[in-house]
Amino acid sequence: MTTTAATGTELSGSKASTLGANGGGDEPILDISDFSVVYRTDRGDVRAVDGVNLALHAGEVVGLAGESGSGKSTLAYGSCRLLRPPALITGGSVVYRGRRFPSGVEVLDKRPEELNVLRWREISIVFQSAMNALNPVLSVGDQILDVVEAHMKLSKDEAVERVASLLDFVSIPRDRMKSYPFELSGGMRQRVMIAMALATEPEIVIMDEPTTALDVVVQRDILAQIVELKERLSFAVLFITHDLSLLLELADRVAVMYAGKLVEIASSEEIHHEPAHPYTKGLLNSFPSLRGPRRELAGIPGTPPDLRNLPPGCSFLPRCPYGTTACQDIDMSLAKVATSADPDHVTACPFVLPGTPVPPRGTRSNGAPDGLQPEAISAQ
Amino acid sequence: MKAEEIAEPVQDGAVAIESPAAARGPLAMQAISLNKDFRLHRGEVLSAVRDVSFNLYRGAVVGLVGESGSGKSTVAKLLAGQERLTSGEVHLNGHPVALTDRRAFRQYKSEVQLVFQDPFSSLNPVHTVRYHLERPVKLHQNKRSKAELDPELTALMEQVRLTPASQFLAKFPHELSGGQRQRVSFARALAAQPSVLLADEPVSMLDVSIRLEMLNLLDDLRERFHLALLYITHDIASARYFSDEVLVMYAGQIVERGPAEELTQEPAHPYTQLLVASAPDPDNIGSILRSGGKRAARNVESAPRVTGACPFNPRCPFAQDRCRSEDPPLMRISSARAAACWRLDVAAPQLFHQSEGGVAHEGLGGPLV
Amino acid sequence: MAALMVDTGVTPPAEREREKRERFGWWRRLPPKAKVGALLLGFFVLIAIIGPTLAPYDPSYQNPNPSLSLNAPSAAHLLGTTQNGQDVLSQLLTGVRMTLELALFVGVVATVIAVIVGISAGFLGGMWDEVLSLLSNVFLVLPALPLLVVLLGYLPQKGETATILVLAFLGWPWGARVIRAQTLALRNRDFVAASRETGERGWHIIMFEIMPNEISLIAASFVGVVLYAIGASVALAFIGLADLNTWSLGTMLYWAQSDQALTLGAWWWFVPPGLLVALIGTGLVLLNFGIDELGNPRLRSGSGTIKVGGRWWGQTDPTPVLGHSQRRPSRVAAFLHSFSREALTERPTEVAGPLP
Amino acid sequence: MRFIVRRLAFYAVAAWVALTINFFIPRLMPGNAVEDIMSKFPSLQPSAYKALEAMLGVGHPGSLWHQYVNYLYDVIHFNFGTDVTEYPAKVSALLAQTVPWTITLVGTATIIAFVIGTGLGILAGWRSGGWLDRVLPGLTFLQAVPYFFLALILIELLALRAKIFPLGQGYAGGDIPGWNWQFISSAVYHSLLPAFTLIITNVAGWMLTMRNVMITTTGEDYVLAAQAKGLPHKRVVLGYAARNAILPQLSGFANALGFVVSGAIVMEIVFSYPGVGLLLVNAVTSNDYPLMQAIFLVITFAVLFANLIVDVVYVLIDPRARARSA
Repeated sequence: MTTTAATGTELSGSKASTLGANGGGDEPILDISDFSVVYRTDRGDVRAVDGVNLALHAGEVVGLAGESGSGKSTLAYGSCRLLRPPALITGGSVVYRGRRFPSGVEVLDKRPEELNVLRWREISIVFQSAMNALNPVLSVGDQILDVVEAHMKLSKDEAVERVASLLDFVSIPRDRMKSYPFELSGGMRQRVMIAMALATEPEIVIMDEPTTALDVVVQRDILAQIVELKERLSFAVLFITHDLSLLLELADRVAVMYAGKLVEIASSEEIHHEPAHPYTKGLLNSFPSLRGPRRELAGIPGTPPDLRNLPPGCSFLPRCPYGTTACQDIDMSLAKVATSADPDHVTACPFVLPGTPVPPRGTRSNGAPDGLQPEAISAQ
Repeated sequence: MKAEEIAEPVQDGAVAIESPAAARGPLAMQAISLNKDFRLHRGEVLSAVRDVSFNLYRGAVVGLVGESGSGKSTVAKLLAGQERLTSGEVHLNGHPVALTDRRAFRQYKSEVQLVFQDPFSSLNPVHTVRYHLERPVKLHQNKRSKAELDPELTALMEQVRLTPASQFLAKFPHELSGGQRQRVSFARALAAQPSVLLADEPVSMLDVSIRLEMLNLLDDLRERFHLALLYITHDIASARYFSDEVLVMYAGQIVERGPAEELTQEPAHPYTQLLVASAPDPDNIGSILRSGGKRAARNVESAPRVTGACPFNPRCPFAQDRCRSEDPPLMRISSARAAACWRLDVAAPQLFHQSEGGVAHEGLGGPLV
Repeated sequence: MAALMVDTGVTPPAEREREKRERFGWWRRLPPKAKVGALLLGFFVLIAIIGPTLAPYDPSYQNPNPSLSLNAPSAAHLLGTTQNGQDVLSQLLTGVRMTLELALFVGVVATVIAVIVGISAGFLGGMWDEVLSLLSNVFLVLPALPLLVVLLGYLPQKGETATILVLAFLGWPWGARVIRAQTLALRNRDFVAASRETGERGWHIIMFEIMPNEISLIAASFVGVVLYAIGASVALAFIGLADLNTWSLGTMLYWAQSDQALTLGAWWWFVPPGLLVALIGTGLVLLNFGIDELGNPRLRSGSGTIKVGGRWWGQTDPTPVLGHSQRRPSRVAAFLHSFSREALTERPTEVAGPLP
Repeated sequence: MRFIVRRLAFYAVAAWVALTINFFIPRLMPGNAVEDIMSKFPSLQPSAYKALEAMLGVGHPGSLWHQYVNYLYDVIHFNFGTDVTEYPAKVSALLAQTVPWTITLVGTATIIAFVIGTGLGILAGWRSGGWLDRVLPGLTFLQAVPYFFLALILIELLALRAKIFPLGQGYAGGDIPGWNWQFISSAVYHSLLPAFTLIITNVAGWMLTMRNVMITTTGEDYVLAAQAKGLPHKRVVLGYAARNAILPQLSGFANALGFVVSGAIVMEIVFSYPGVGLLLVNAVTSNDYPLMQAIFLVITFAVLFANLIVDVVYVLIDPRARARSA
């Protein structure tokens, strides 16, 4: 395609309109179903992701929240088949339906060299630590150029021009193209990662805690930039973070993960006002707020379970303030929350309905489970 | 009205400002005009800490908030005696501290203990939990025999709620979760039976879900042992939750200080305002992030430090010529609050249109966002 | 040797296996390379200890009977005889002790110097570090063997002690360098600052906080020095710079070469000592790799692989999927695939997106 | 530039240390080296006694400091004195005859071994667990074989028995050294077996270290990122993994140069190769102290110079070192 001589190649803003035709359609752009990943170790399989169903629609921001070890990164990287041994995908399906693949591609069937067609061209990633994800001995311009040359048919000049305009896009001066990662500040490096992620105008961008390592002010700035770019280029975002409060501001929908399973999916408003799962409630209670009255908060006592050796029934039971013996028999499948305003609000906890107050703090001493508290349920 | 007219410069921050923490208990530690310069490779000097003064009181928490590189960890190391002061003084229980020899240092350590940020690196991987606790008990409580040690170790473990103690004492650090390790660090600090505890980002490396539990534990310990606690953090919301007084650091200086609630609800210094506006807020659904992300083009990359200017001026929306030529001192806003800014009258006008003590309650995010 | 490199990191062991594992825990946890190396070395150390008593003859005894000169291996002389009718096997059994003894002494002396220099440079820092690092770096770039040759060339008596001292004098810098680097890294770890918080003294921190974390590094540098000492002492003896009246593997090679053993076809005289040096060296190299692998399990052969669907998937392959047989196509198949309709539709055909 | 200056200063210090050691060795060693030489070489005129004393500094008038300064002055002017064995040949002339042989052979073989070893190491590390990786432990044997031992066996098999290669020497007996085809081809032919032995004993070491660095580098996030970017395989391996892994390998190369040269000395004895190694050993066996010391210095300076070149290459490859050196 030819471009105007004056501006060279530029990023498009028109994809939004092409998407408009099917943007509201029901078919998700990424459909993860029944997806499971284990890590094979000497001491048995670690079931890092267990039977997860998650759909991402075009132009949507889905937040994936959970503590470290909950499997959120494994889910995201696994769906691109970027996990390394001893990781093994034990089942499920990941179907990608993008602009160029309207009939859908099964990622798990792809041979190694076929995956390169999907990688970055369709799904790109912003890594957690830009310092580690950028090659220390290549200039940042060359690293973006690598992507452009691998996936797009452009002349050398056009490709370089595109890299420059990408840097413009994330407000980095063009002459920084020749800089090496160690010469940039943390915020700038993360912007370079974002520019690189957008270089081929992918339809999905996975963001793996892109701002966790940054100071709050810079973090805010970069998040705002991401949102702004998303509005212009309308890609879908899978945003992974342990910071639920951030997701509530940023995401359209939030999926909460615990011990390899999704325990709740709902719109941000719904998660914020009517969280259904005790774990989600606990997470929401883990953030002191700057606004509103100062209140006593408890967090979630205890530690996540050993993924090699999960308790029967609900894996959150040992830490759950509402748990009953009946929880040992549930299978943690997601079910609709009937009382919710969001028709797509699902949760893995069948016993707790939205609106249950969190029990007062102080009854528990340490991380060890205090035993079950059936009265919490009966109070409901 | 100029800022100086409404807010008088504070000559000696430690004395002239009433700390809200003073109500909790007697004065334990005074930091007086701490300065720390680091000599860089090419003969340049980095002023990591500049003229920092504050007091710690028994039973009270002072929160020290700042971004990475603001010098807040250096303050902790200076107070702990891990770094040498370039100038300034530290007073403990009214007496100036002089760490002249080994003995003086060890004696100081039984009064002042520092808890480190990273529980994965602050415990020696080759030693058991027992070793980590035994050493301070032996050195500071002079208990040597097993009969004396064991009850003490068990008591320590119970104080940080690692039970059954015998089971945890035999473990190596790699067998513990991050939260459990940090509990061991707390226990090790307590074993010296200190009166002052300096906690350098004690929860930032832990999972969100257990951070509050750890902060609550720290709070319990403060109450039980009547500790003077310095809580260093980059998270201003947790400082509000946890401390009596909050100090905000920027580029090695304290730019604002005041009672935690007042300071976070009505920040005076433009930097504090920026910090408060940037903190994630779940109540803020439909914030700038969701409404298309209108981004204020701010220069967030740190500009080179110019001496004799307000360090924040390159990023400040209120900066004037004076801010670029003269470094503002801490100026009193009310009896317990002070900020270092020439433009307070513009940055936080409502603070001065009210009678002293009365605090306006409309949010402040406006001018920056 | 390759057969021993069976991957242990993949199959989950049975319960009985686990019990055995606990009983011989430390040995089972060793990487296979370290096991082979340790076994090899153990064998030679045993020979060094009991070898001389097993020797059937006096290694120096020159049988005056000319028919016993350069005999091929036989029942009486299992490894044949030298030109002077000496028993090769007896010489070997004696020589292993001498060679290992010398290397051991060099290893101990050089490692002690390396530890002292490395830890003081890393821990004390400042001027100390500057001077000590400079010293070890200078000794590192000086070519050791020529200097050894010159030094020993001046010595009128080229005995064992002289060789040990000269070898140790030049053998410590490498170890000092890595120990210094490790000490520097450890010194900046919080646990060192934390023990200072506890009020520990400097020497206590060095001995009980830093040193225990460097055990594997110190072991590795000891093994490295021993390897260097064996190689250098054998080479020096081969040149003639040793006490040629004693029996070590090096002097055996010297006499075999100077009496033209190979040209005379007496392979039994020349090959065994060289082979033993190579085997001892192999043992040491394997042991060192084993130590490396203990510290960094990813270095184990095949540690980054997983077998799925009859194929090994490596670090850089896409994550395998159970039940899907995604065989890597041959080069030809990949070439043909690039012309298929599927491949053509998947090709990136678009250039940069349209202008807004 | 700062980096290069620092390194230059370091090599100057190293050279000075070598010179000083060289100066003090004859003074610290037991016995009178001059008497020793005089008694061994009856052909020496009594006038040579003074020259020897001057060179070795034994019994020389003047303070130690004075001798030291004179010694440094001589060395800087390439005046290594007179040789004893081939009296009155100049030591520097003998060095000029032998040094080119050694540098050509050892230099070429070392570089070839490094390149092949590093290349194989890249493959073994990238495909960790592949067949190349599995034969690796066997290669440690090659690394541990004494160089001269392997060389002698190869001479026996390939030169004496199979007669594929010449027995030794730098060139055929009848050739006259010069820039003509016959001589050059003869020299190359004679260097094949020594070079081959040097290469196979060194390749395994480079391969093993490169493999380990490569495995560590492959685990880095930027390599994963390169794969996620869907880059061609070749680009990921060479541009991202190997490009970074080569840096520690190069530092290792610099550190090992001294050892490589040491191995080459023994090699020259076995092959009767007309280089400095053979000259050194001959000097030692004939107690030719001045020559011994001069050779040690020459070898040391060659190693230091090679180190400097490796440093420059490192700076060219690593932008961080470049920034530090700016």
